[in-house]
Amino acid sequence: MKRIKQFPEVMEIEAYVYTAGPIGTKWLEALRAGRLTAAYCPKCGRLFMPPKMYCPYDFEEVKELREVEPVGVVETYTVVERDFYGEQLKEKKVLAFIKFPGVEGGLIHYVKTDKPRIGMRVRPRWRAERRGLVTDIEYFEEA
Amino acid sequence: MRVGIVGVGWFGFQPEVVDYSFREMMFKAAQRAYEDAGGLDPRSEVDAFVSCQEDFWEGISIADEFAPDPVGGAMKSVYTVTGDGLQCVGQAYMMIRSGLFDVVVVESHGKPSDVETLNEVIFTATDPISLRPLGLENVHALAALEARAYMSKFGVTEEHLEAVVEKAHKAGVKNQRAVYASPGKSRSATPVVAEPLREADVAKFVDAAVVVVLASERVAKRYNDTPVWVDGVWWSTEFSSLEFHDWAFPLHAREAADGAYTQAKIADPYKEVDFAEVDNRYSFKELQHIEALRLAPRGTAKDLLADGAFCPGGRLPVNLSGGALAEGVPFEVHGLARLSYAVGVMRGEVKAEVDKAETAVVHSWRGVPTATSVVAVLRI
Amino acid sequence: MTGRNLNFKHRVAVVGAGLTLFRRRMLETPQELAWLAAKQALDEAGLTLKDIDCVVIGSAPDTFDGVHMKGEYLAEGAGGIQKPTVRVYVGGATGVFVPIAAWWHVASGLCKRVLAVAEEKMSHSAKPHPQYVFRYIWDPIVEKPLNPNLLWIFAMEMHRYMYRCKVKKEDIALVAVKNKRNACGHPSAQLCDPNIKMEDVLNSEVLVWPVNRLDVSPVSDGAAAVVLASEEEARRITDTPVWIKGIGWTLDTTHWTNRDLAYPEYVRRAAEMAYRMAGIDHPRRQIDVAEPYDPFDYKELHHMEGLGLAKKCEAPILTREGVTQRDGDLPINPSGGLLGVGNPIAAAGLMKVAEIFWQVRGEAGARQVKKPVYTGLAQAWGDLMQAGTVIVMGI
Amino acid sequence: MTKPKNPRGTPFEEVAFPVYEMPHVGKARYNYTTGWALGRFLAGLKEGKILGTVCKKCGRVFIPPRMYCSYCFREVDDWVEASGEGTVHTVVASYIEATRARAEEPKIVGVIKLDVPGYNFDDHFFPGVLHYICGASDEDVKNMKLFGARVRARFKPPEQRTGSITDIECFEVVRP
Repeated sequence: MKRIKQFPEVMEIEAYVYTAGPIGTKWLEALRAGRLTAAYCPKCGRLFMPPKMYCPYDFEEVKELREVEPVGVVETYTVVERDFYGEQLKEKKVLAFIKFPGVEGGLIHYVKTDKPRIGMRVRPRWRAERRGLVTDIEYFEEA
Repeated sequence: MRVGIVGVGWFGFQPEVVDYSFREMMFKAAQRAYEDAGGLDPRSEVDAFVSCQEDFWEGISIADEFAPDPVGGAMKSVYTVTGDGLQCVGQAYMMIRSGLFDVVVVESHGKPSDVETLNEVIFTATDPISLRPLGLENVHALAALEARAYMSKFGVTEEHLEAVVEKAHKAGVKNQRAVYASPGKSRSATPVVAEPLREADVAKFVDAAVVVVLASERVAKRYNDTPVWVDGVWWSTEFSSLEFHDWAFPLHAREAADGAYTQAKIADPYKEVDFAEVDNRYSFKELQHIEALRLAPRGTAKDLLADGAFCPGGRLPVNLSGGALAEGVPFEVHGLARLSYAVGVMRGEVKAEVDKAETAVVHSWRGVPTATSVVAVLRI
Repeated sequence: MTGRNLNFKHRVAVVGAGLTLFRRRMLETPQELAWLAAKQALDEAGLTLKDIDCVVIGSAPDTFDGVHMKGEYLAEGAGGIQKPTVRVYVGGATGVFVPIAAWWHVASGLCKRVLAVAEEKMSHSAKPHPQYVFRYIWDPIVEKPLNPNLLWIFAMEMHRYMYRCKVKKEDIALVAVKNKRNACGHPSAQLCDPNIKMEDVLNSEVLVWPVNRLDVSPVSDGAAAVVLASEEEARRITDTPVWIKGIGWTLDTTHWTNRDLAYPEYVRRAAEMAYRMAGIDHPRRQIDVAEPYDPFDYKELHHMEGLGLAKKCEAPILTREGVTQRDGDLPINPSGGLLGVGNPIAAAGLMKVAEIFWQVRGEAGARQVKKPVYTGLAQAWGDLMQAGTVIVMGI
Repeated sequence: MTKPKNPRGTPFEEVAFPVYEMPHVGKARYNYTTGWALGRFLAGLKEGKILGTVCKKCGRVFIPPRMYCSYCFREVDDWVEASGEGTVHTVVASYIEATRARAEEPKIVGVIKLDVPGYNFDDHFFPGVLHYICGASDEDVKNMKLFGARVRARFKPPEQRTGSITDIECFEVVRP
């Protein structure tokens, strides 16, 4: 019996335009200005990053960002050698979760280093041209 | 009111099911499940149907449109849960316990082989503002971050991962569904994907469909002489953003397990559970989940595993099926795959090396970038 | 059916509701929209997140927000972290399904206080247009290659209904007029128009004949939330709980090109299930106010007939006679519905449930219907002319 | 008091602040397995045939075909071939594209209830497909003349067919 077994298709649109919310937008604007900030919850007093207009811990409204010293600590990392489909990457990449002292949460970002290790202190390497994205930080490097 | 599993059916568990569409796979799994439930007629004897699926897995928007017909649910009460199949079992459990429903069918299907851009699709589940712009080439890297955090905190080494991989492939040989089982596979011979994970640490994907029939205690015996009782099922989402979750320990699995144990009145799982089927889509996850399910104190699963406690024939066999490492990950079917295997062992249909198979715990995790687990306690 | 036991151990009540604004584009992230609604519902019930045992989320396709596994993503804003959280889904019918699923969370005895949240952010899928996303709801093999627009299927159903029931576009446009006027009493409304006339609808851009632009609800961002509680808890929380009396839902066959579209059989079956549970045998007499789903104006008529609130082909007549106005004998969509308040898919359905909650409590203010309300109904529709979800609430 | 009290949200018209714009082209590609039923259906279209399946228990004919009867929950028994002619069940005139852009010319689309020799169908359940209707104008849609019109499938030339529903160019009105 003859059959057409496969039928290729896509589920895509041209582009998504994601907004960051009232607090997130300010956070992105601060990144564009080369500053790292975290949201401040007036109820529990916690600072947290990435910020939202509510505190994920006690559900209160957040209206304020506070500047954070841009020196973080690598809490965990991985050296990515292959892509998802098994192809070797042109260049190994170090992906890390970076915490900032006194701040809940942190950032998942790339670190440029040959010797990644847990506890390593890192600081952002800012791009010269910034657009208000988390990638305005090109990568983190040893502090 | 107790809730019993009275029928189980599966289809696929092949890297690529070429001849049947996902709807036809659903139909075949449903046929087998209804036959298993004493020839139950879905058109007249089922009160509701629950399907576990996600749109981007299907490549169809509002994919629940396609749920009713293949399982016999057209013009009946059918709905979709965007979660792991075990979450659907949790919904069915609640529905039956409410008293409004007597027979509820749970379905899940996954056809990863139809998705050409799996990495991009999975990556679309991450936060659009804080993570998406980084454009990860390999979403497994997120699991690798968890692996490193866990391993460094609890002194787990790559040898321990090797032991998990070896156990899974050895156990999988006896599981007819475990297409990826290859005993003698050497973990260290496989390439590094994202340190510390090697290719052998990461489960592959597989096409499959599983259908499970659940019934209230009142009617269960009509369909099956030996229902397997769901005595507890609970789930938990730890966080939406990975940044806030515990990188070193799956608290979601712990919370889900504690909820399920409370319902099932299990005080000491290590003593009271006879065997377990847990998520091991990454080798280190098996160790984590054993601990989260309180089958070993934190940080000790690696040692107990080395002593053979969790091996087939051991003190508390974990993943007699080989788990996802041997069977593959069929998207949201994963939890039902774990459950259906456990049911087979408990009914004695699957010959497995286990002393006693009266109480089992099954667990599933939804994979990166989620922090959601479901745990069910089964008794026969 | 194997016989239903209708004597529940646990009665379930709605004790609080919250809404965001409904607007074309909003700055808040989907999580934040969910939070705005959830927080308001909690505040109204006088509860905090710590009081909540379980969370049920509803959201229609992931392709709008552009987030895969949207339930996982929304959990945080919906108050669902470190808790059992589940996202349920029946396309457009999701909004009314969220409290249905939340009902058994409570009725099972496993959760005492449940937060039910629905959210949709259609503006994320901005390029080329949110409507484009609906291309992916069609059968990928036998329909999508024809490059369909979502409106086709509605237009086909509407036209078939007009043909079978001999209804004119003028009669149908009256629904849009009523709902857009009603919306002026709704603080969240996106499309209130106190002066709109039937001619405005008929003269608006023809999109897919017989559908004009003003026959259709808008593209919206928004969220809604309700808090459900067990009887014991509900009485502790409020003096005026609104009880969930009946739930029902049905999903018809996927293959919509194989059946007549003139009558929504799936809504009739869903209503039957809910009515049986609520002990309703004469809906036209026993339902005081209803919020049937109105993404298109004809859909309100269609659904009234499916719900047994009008006989087949009778709904346009009732509308013309003013029976469905806020001061009429059977007020329909006093909120302003999707046509007036807006249509952030799942959130719009839950908005209807919130409206019935406020109507029953007498808190709808400017929108309060004239007749006393003891029992109300909300209904949503979804998928390929397939899904009907019905909830009956009352004192 | 009118509930909801003070509903919130921050509407905007133009993007005048940082957003993340993610191109989504090529990000979600699929290769659907057509399966037993639709696989043969598509192969049939390539040969200029419209195939369906039939359940002998209830007598229903399924076009587009499936391997199971949705109503009896059993495998279908046999294949049938539609004649290629049918009746317009419902029809509309589309002035917009899938992208919401204005179409250059109105497209007439509808559901066609297909004839299958040896079977009769009522309006409640019938073999039917969604497709373009040609040889008619939007005026014919507006005055409802097309309801019940007889149409016939116009296939593309064999060499242009690919095994897709678009192997049928449209259904042509043969008798209004």
